[in-house]
Amino acid sequence: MTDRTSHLELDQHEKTFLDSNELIINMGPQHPATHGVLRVILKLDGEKVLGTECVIGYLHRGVEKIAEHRTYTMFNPYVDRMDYVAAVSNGLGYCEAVEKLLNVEAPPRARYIRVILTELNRIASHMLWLGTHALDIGAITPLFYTFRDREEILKIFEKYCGARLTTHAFRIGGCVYETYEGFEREVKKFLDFVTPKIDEYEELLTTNRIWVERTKHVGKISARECIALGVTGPVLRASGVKWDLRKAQPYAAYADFDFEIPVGQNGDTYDRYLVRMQEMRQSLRIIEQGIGKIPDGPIMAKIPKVMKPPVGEIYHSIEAPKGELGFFIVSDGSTQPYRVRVRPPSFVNLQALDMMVRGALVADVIAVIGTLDIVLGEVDR
Amino acid sequence: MISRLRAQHGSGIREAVTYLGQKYIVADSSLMPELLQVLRDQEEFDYCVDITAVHYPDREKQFEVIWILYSFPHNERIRVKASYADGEAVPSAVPIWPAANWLEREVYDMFGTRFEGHPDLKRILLPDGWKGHPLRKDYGIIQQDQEWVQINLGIESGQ
Amino acid sequence: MLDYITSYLKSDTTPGSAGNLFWAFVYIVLIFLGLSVAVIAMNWLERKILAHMQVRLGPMRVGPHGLLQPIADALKLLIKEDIMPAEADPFVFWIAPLVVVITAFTVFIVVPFGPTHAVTDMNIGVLFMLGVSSLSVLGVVMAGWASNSHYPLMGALRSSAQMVSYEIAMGLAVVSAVLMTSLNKEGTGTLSMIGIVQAQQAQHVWFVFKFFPLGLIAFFIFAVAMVAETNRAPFDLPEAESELTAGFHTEYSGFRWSLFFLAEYSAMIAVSSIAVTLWLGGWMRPFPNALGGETWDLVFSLIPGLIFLFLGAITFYSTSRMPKHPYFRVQTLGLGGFGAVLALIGLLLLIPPVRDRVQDIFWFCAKVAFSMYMYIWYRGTFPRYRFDQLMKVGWKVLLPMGIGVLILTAIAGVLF
Amino acid sequence: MAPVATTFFFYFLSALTVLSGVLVITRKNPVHSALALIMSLLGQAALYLMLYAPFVAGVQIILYAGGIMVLFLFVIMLVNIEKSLKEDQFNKQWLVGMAAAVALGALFVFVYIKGKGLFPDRTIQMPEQSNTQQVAVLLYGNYMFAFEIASLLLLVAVIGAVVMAKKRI
Repeated sequence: MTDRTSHLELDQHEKTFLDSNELIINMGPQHPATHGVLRVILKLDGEKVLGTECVIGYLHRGVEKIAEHRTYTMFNPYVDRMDYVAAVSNGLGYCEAVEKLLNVEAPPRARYIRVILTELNRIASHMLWLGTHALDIGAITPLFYTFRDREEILKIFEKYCGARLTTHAFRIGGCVYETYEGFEREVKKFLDFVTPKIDEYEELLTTNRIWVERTKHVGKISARECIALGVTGPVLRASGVKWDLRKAQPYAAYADFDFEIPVGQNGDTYDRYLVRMQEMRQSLRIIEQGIGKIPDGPIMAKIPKVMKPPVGEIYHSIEAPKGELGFFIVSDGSTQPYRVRVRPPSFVNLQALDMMVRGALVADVIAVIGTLDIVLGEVDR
Repeated sequence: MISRLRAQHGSGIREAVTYLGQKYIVADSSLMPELLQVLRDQEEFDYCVDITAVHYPDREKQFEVIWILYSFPHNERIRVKASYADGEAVPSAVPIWPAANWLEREVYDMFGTRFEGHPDLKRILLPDGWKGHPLRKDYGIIQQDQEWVQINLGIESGQ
Repeated sequence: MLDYITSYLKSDTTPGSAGNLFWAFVYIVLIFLGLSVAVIAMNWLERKILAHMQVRLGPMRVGPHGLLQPIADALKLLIKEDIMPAEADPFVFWIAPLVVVITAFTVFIVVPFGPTHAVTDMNIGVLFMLGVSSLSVLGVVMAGWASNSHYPLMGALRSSAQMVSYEIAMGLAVVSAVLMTSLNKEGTGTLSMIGIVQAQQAQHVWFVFKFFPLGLIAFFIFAVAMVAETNRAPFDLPEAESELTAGFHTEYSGFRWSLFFLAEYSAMIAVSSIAVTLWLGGWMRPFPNALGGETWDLVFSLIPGLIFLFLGAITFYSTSRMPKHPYFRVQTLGLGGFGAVLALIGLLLLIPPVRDRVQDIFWFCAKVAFSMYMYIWYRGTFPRYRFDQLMKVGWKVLLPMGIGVLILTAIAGVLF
Repeated sequence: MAPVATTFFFYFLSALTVLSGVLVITRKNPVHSALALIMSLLGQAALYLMLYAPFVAGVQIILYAGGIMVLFLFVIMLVNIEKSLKEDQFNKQWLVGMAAAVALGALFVFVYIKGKGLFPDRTIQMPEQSNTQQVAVLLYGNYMFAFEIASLLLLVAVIGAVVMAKKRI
């Protein structure tokens, strides 16, 4: 009996002496690497992560509530404020959803313009992701390179619709602006400009030993886990699922384009990086094709001045740079939507954070937050 | 597929319609966890895209909860709808799709529908102590929890 | 008194060895001033070079091409409010930056800028430098602990673990270089900094090329370890801003923070000068073997002056291209004055007596400057290591390599 | 090289060493104690320098002040300071402590009274070679065997540490 108790005491003594205590660290909402106002509560054992809890909602603006009190047209600019680094994609998703509800289709020229601008926006979004992700991991130079090159895309947007970030480029029924004089020439010039730049980023990082060590086998997630957690976009593709809404359920004019879906194998941070780099190249391909065969014709379908969609509901989703961006709209036949639900890719993808960082180190949490490519405006809406 | 489901669940499937090329099923609320389980296991809807709700204050069962599902093998989307009264518990889909976790929390946050069997049902976007569920139709657009704002932010009102 | 002062000029030892306190004091003041200027210049250069690597301009507003930016920053730091956290340990919080700065400056006592240009020549010179620079980790730990906050504490833990680990690999590399000094007829090696350079002079080789590639590997180990010792990218985990905001000096502000800044840069210069002394031939001019002889000696001794004249010419050229607008008058005058100063220094360096005394210092500083440039280059290119990877590199790569190089050097020394 | 103000420096450094030694045991905060210990060790290093043993001084700084004390601080920082502040500083073994102190004091007094007679009377030989080489010759020549035994002992300690740490995984 005495032996037993002394053993117990010894065990306890050892535990307090050798094991450091669990430490709870609060990362964010003001932290340089949480990309906005994400707050992550980390439970640590030394530097090892035992568990996380995300606290979100610091940027909640009630977008869905606002939608119920605005007409369909009035709500259009609001969607740009969700994923503000990929505003064009948001606009595309919303406009197409309402068009479907109205049962009209945008004319071919408008659809082509939409594809070109959306793909430019995808490149811009991936560039911003690359810069900030690399900065989190400690490489400061890519940030400046990507911001310099993203500027060229923003210039094209500015010339097209007057805004750089929250573009509001599309309207329900098509596009409101005709392409400007020299649009095609400038986009082509941009393609020639940016292709070597993407090679330049890859030169800096892809074979960089430290980059590889920091990203390989970090934040691994398998295809099964991705699907179970509803993770979409490049994260899903990096796990080996060849699924892209542009191919699976083509919208806009994507059915006319020839491009590949890059996939990874391991589902780690490095593969996600490679997938996104490849996606940028594929987007360049799409833009090149689109510029080559952009048809003539009207850019706006015939839609009523006062939009009153018939009673009914619609779910329409597009492949945003972050994943599946869905709009679920319920109409009660009035000028205002009865309910608008946004299915934000960042929100659902962020859910996987806890699974991906368990057992990793604090530095990996930063890498994984970066690789999930979340935008808090979209997470919180 | 619908006929298979009808055969299994009989009159529980009230409606199975295609509107604008999109399928949806209106099901009886009593069928709920089993129907979702069947959809995942037998019909291979392995991806839970979204869970949301719509508030119809005039109906007897005010809340229509909508599950949007997608099947990777069949490249097919389906919406499942069921109505619940205020205060009635909705069975949680977390055991079926882990993705439902945050989505259900958001529905709870915005509508106040409880999800039974959810591992950690609490507010997600609004602060924990907030009163009211903003996406209900009786919640005004500039309404806010004045008490919470005063206590936590120390200001009279944001509006 | 005057005799006491002038008597030293005829001797050919360091003031410390000659026991001449006056000149030792003069050297200390000169080194202190030179180091402060070097840190300020490094501040500007790093921002400028990094900016140009990243397709930006860097500081451009204060003075021509932002030349006065570091001075403006220093003034800003001096007049900034000095904040001490309420829960901090006041005494330790106060003394920590002092410890870091004092250790960073003390090591320069033994740095040989030339055969006689050092405050003193200790016969344990290298040991002294390693020992004193290892004390700076105490200041870091004290700063992190005294702040009484999570991030600084974690930063301090990381940096102390990192510095202690890399010191070992560093020491092994140093020992292999010291071993090379003993390869003369008498078999007497030395730890004295001046002695090490003289040994390279006597053996007609920079130690980095000795027993190729052994010297190169040892130099490589030291070059990696010295970056880790000074907490610079890619080993800047203690102050990784994306993880720990600013590491051990998160809670420091104003003047105290600037002391850490000063210490970091002078520590970088200090370890670079150890590397230069041990492997890159210290104050020796390049190509002592291939391009030997009186003529080449003369040519190389003219280079410092010519470089300064060249820099002055560039500055004058830029001055002539400044916009001719009244707004830019002050800037144009400043740039012109800077060019004039550079040209004057260049002319001064061409006078034979000055030339002979100063060219050693020039070559030494040029080599250190190259090493500092590498620091900036690393920072622009590399991502940051993770903590476990950092430890792995230290213990599983550098340490075995160091032991191997040491053993092989010893064998090679016996055989050849 | 003429020694400068030797007596003054000797007393100054000794006072520094002893005072910081006293601070080590009187400070309540363990971190302050550790810092005082570092001060004391540095004073000792300076005293070695005065004894013309620069190598030993350098090693003292590198190993004790730079290496071991950092690990000391490392461990102390992880300990809950507030708890240790409340604990009793001196434990109840004052009898043993007194005995030890008296014995040590008696030794000092004995040496002081007997004075020079205890040590062989000869002038200090200034070494021709540098100090480092002398240490090396002694360690790797005369006392080779003892040196190797010591290194073996350290190896055992290293293995012991590894075994203890390994248990956690």
